[in-house]
Amino acid sequence: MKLKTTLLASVIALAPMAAMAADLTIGFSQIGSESGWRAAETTVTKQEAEKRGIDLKFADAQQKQENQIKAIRSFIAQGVDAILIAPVVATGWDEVLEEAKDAEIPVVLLDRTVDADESLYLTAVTSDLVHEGEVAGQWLVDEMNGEDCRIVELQGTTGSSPAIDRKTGFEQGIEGHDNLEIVRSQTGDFTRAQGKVVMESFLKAEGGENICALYAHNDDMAVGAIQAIKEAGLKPGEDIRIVAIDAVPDAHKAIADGEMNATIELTPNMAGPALDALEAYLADGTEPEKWIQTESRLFTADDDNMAIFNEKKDLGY
Amino acid sequence: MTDTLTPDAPVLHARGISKFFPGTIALDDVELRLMPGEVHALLGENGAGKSTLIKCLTGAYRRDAGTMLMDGQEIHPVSTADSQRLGIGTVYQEVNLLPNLTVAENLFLGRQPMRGGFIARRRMNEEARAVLAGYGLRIDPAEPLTAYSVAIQQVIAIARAVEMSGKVLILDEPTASLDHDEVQLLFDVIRQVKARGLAVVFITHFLDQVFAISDRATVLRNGRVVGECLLAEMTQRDVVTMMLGRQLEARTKARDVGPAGKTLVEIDDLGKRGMMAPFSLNIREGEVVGLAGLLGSGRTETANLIFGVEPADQGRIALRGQDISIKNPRDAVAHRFALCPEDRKIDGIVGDLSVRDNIILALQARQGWMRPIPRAKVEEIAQSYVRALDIRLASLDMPIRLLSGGNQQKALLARWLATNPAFLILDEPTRGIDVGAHAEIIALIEQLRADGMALLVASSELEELVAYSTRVVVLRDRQQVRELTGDQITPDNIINAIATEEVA
Amino acid sequence: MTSQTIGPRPSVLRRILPQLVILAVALALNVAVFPEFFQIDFRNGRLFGNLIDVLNRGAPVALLCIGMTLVIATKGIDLSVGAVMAIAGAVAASVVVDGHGWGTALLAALAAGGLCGLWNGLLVAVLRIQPIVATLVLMVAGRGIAQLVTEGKILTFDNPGLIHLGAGTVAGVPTPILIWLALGALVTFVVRKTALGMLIEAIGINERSSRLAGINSRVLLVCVYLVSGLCAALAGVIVAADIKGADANNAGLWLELDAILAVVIGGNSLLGGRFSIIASLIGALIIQSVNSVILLSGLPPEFNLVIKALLILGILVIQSPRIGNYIYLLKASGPQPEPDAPASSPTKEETAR
Amino acid sequence: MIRSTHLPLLITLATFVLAYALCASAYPAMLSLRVVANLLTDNAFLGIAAVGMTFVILSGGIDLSIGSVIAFTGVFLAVILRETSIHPLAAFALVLLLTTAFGTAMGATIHYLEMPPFIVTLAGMFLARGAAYVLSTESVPITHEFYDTLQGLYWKIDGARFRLIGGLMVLTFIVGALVAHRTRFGQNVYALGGGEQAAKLMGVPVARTTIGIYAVSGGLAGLSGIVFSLYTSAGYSLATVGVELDAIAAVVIGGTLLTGGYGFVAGTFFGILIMGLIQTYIVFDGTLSSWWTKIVIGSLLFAFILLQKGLTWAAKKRAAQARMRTATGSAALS
Repeated sequence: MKLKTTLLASVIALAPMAAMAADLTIGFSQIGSESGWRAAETTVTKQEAEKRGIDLKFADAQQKQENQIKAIRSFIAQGVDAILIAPVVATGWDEVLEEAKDAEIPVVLLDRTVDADESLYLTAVTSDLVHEGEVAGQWLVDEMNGEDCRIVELQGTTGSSPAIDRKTGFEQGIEGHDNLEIVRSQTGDFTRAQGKVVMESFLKAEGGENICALYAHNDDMAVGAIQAIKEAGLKPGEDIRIVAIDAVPDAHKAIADGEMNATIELTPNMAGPALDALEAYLADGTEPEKWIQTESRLFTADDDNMAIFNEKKDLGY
Repeated sequence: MTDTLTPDAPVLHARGISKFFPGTIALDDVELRLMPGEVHALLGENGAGKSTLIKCLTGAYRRDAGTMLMDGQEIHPVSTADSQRLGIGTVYQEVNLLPNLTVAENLFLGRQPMRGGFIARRRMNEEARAVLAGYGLRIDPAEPLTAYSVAIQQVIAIARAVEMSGKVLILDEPTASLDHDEVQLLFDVIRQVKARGLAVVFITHFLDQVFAISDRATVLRNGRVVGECLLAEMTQRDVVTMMLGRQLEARTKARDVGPAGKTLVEIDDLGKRGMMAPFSLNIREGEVVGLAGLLGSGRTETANLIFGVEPADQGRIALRGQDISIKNPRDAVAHRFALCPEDRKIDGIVGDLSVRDNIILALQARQGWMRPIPRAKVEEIAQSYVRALDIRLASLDMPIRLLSGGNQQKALLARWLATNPAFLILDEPTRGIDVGAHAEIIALIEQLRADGMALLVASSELEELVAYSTRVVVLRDRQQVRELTGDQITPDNIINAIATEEVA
Repeated sequence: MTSQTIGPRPSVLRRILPQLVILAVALALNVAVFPEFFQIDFRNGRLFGNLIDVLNRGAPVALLCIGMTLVIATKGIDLSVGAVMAIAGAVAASVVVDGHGWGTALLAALAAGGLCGLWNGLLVAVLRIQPIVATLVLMVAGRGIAQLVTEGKILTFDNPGLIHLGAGTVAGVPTPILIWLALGALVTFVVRKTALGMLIEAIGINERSSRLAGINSRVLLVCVYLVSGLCAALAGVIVAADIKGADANNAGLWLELDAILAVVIGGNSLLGGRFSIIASLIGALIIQSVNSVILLSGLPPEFNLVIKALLILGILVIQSPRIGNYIYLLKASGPQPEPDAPASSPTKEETAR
Repeated sequence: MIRSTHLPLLITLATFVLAYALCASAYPAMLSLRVVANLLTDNAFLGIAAVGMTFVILSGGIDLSIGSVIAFTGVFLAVILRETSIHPLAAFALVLLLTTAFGTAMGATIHYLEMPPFIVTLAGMFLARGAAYVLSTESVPITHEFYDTLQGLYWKIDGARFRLIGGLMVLTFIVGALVAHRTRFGQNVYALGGGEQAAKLMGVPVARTTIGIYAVSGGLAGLSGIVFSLYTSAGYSLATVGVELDAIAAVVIGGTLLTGGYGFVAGTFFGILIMGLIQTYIVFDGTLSSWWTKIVIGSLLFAFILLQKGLTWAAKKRAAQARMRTATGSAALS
């Protein structure tokens, strides 16, 4: 009898562990695969889940919020243990998060946060998009050191939150420095091709020699722009300084080649901290911080970019 | 042929109607008087201005001069809908009704019985049934229109026009695609409409039909009225003379068949399940084989099977003793077969292409795209056929859809003659074309035969078949029932063959 | 009207005049916002200038609209070209990444594009599925296939031969310009010097009649979709080569709409029939000039779409058959009648019998 | 009596039932009421827009602008509710007026300038999206208590919530079906799809009907935008990109021919449900990568088209045989 109770007790005690080891099912609603960084985030998330023995249900939303909402509702109907969302946009999550809460399924936000009551989600693992822009601006302020500089800006997709926040952040970063001026700003849709096309038009509209720096909202556009600058017979990284955000492998390579000056890392490993927090929460109810901020590290020519490139290149960027 | 006493007041009186197109005068001071309770034939060759006049009456065109009085009131219809409201209903040869709607929906489109803001469908169906019963049709009006034959569709169109308008009914070649019995069905309906006191305008190329049903006629030539007459006082010859302005030479019944040539095409048990029972047919060079039968008896199906439009699933075809395989029209063309199809608009012309391109199309298709026919050669071919067949056009560059029906038909004949065919199949070659072109095409058939070509001609006009056929094959229920040769070929015999039950 | 093999050739110039005028206006707008628009330098071994950019950046749409013109002439439409571009780019990139030469990569990409075209053609010609639905399938699935090839990454490469196709120059002229000019000329030549053009038009106007006249409409239909696929593949290779990487998710995104627009601006009817590749190519340049105005104007990007929509609407309204008829009527008040209404004019009912 | 004309509708219905049965056999949880409620709620905006698209396609046209109009509506509502103090109901009325006018303008352009709908609505698509950008590029949250009230209206059983917007969609479908089959306007739409020339000759007011159709489509896109704003409590100019293609796909899967004239509003309803089912299944499965998702959706679309093609072909063949029987019958009669 006693043995039996002990056994039972130990089984109960072990249950969360067992659940974690084998039976934990987590739904992950990813935005899509619109950029290399996004693909890397998906890869890393899957790796992290596999590492922990979690059954990850992956749903790709093809860049549509409605598909994400549908996916979350389906996760709830399916009865998963927790949900990860990389929200495509900040607004519009209250209703569905409430349903998740009703069903007692914890939700963790990845890489972007939402405009909803904090009680509706467990935690958000994100970088600070505005901060990233600020770091870029700050870098340029230091680099120019009071010299006059006409800047061109390649924005992300019009209306997307990284485009808006990184623009705001950069403007904050260079605020108060009258030597720095953004002379042209146009969307490059976060893509290499558009980045190159728009840079071409900047070079002609302003004259390549009149542009001193380029700020791109992501590395892909910067990589495209580098080619445009080269084709115009200028030296990227020297004639025109280039700073961008994301720190994808190709950006490290460009910095190593001296064609780019700086990039700010947005780590694709949002899932690691998120899953850690979730496991802790499911195991014994440990409430994590509401915001787990990832580091926005600045990389310049001073770093060993080739090494970082080799390290990152297989992550699915 | 009832006698008509001209009543005192026309229901519709159009006076001094003129219509100009850039460069041409389509109608010049035309007068048309329609009396209640009469069938009024509007006659004239293609291009005489019949269609233009009708379009002016129905508001499709704005007249450039003249007045229209409806019951003494001047009217100015600006659209077909408008003229319908004023009391002028029209039934065209084609595009009358909507194939995707039911019979009742077609009948009541735009004036459906309503209840509480919604269409009362059941009542609509009941009313449709009642209306159609009044025309002798007992059909389910909730079925799609396409469930019924063309003749029945035509009656439905007439019923719609009469119910909607109620004063004038214009029938623009309503019988063009009907066979003999269906025409009779239609005539019964026209007589009922007439009895209701409507004025019926009847346009057709079949003079027999004109005399069978019409009381009076207005004849147009070159946009002018050449005469208005009581048909009871006229002969067909008089009318044709008025229309053409010259005496049409009597059709010769050349029954002296030349020496029959060698057998060109042998068809053995060719057939397709669900479409046509297997049939056999031999055709020699210098021979015209006529295909007779009612609509739906398998005339067109026979032509389509031989030409590979529908691949046969049994039987064989041999050309000059050699078995050939025809799986599609391309194979047929490669063996120098040619087919002038029944439905010119759908199967024949390529509307937006120029007349020149239309004439050269089949020859070019046979040559393949790699070997374009040199420009000069094309011009020469097109010109020569335009001359030989007397195709009337402003320019070879004009899109063929702008030509009249008869000229389109001749251009299609030119298309096939340009390929120098050994075996020419003509499916209803004279349907819907005017008297002059009609005679020319019959003469052409005679001449092609004399030149040693083998022809297979399907037609619903028995007189015509009798005129040019050296043999006539009679079809019924998608089977061959009789073959008539030599002196056996008379309209009576053909009708007898169609009417008798047993299969030969 | 359209130039033709057969019959005396009514002036090609007259057919494309409206497009040329619109192009001139669009270029003038560019000059208005950026006076040095026409300035061309020779810099860094290549021609350098805004006009060159318009020609160069117009290359993908120009290539797409060569095939699209033929497809539309047969009364079809090809919504899949953008996705096919992505597939072709991905295939080319993965082949060079695997260490093969650029020639192999180009051939592989063309083969992939051809296969896609063949698939569309078979659906349309053999299974008789409406073109817009048939090509929707590949439009939806194609980008997925492209990502399958690249495994979701931007597949970068540094094969100079391949890069040359997108970013290189020949005698100072960017290669893409030469490619689309050459292909445009080649296809126009083939279509007009053989009977192909007429046969395609015949199919587009009345397929049944054409088939009965002995035209192998099935094979021709498959062929035009095949050509469209090949053109899309070439465009895809150029776009990938231009950025030295295959971006499966973004390459050619929504370009099918631009290509269709270019064909329509070129005065070709979506209802099939008479066509002019030259006019479509000018249409592509018009679109690129509009894009260039937007970029050069320096207005905030929020206004891009509104400006583009308004400019395009203006162009289309000017070209509308109704307005065209109106202008024609004004002109035709003289005694010289010409049966030369636009081929697209659907006013069949109103033409005298 | 089941008429041959209803066959496509029955096929769609049968496909839906079959597909649901297959999904449920793989994942029994798909039978839960939650999934049913989700299907209604999550597809509400798409369904409403698809009703408009059905009318457009029935008439032989196409409307590419609806996705953009939905986004514009959302942004417009969000901005106007943020900037002014007008009541949401008034804002709804205003935006419906605007989008209906927009549709009317497109319809008028299509009719009077004789321009192809594909191109006119493509320009409309750019214009509406552009207008949304001009209003606001950022996603604007809507925080009005009336919105909370509306969102609070649901019927909850077993954790499943049947929300107002799902009901609104069903209502729209019912009204749409009534309008299509039981009003003169609806009949005129079918008539246009059957053949514009014939319709014109039969006195169908082509101008009024064409313009009306696009007005309805614009208005329903506006309604769909309102529903979408309720669904997400926000207006976002990048929302609902490509929804027009989803709507077209739903209409096609629902058995309506893109050439016009044949189809049912009710068919579109099942088209929407089938598409929703596919998505739910993919999420339940949860192993497909981003690219495989696209490929699977494309393949399923293809499978549906093939199925429909096959059934239509079989039905046609049967009809041809029937016709042959009646033809020979009438010949015998005469």
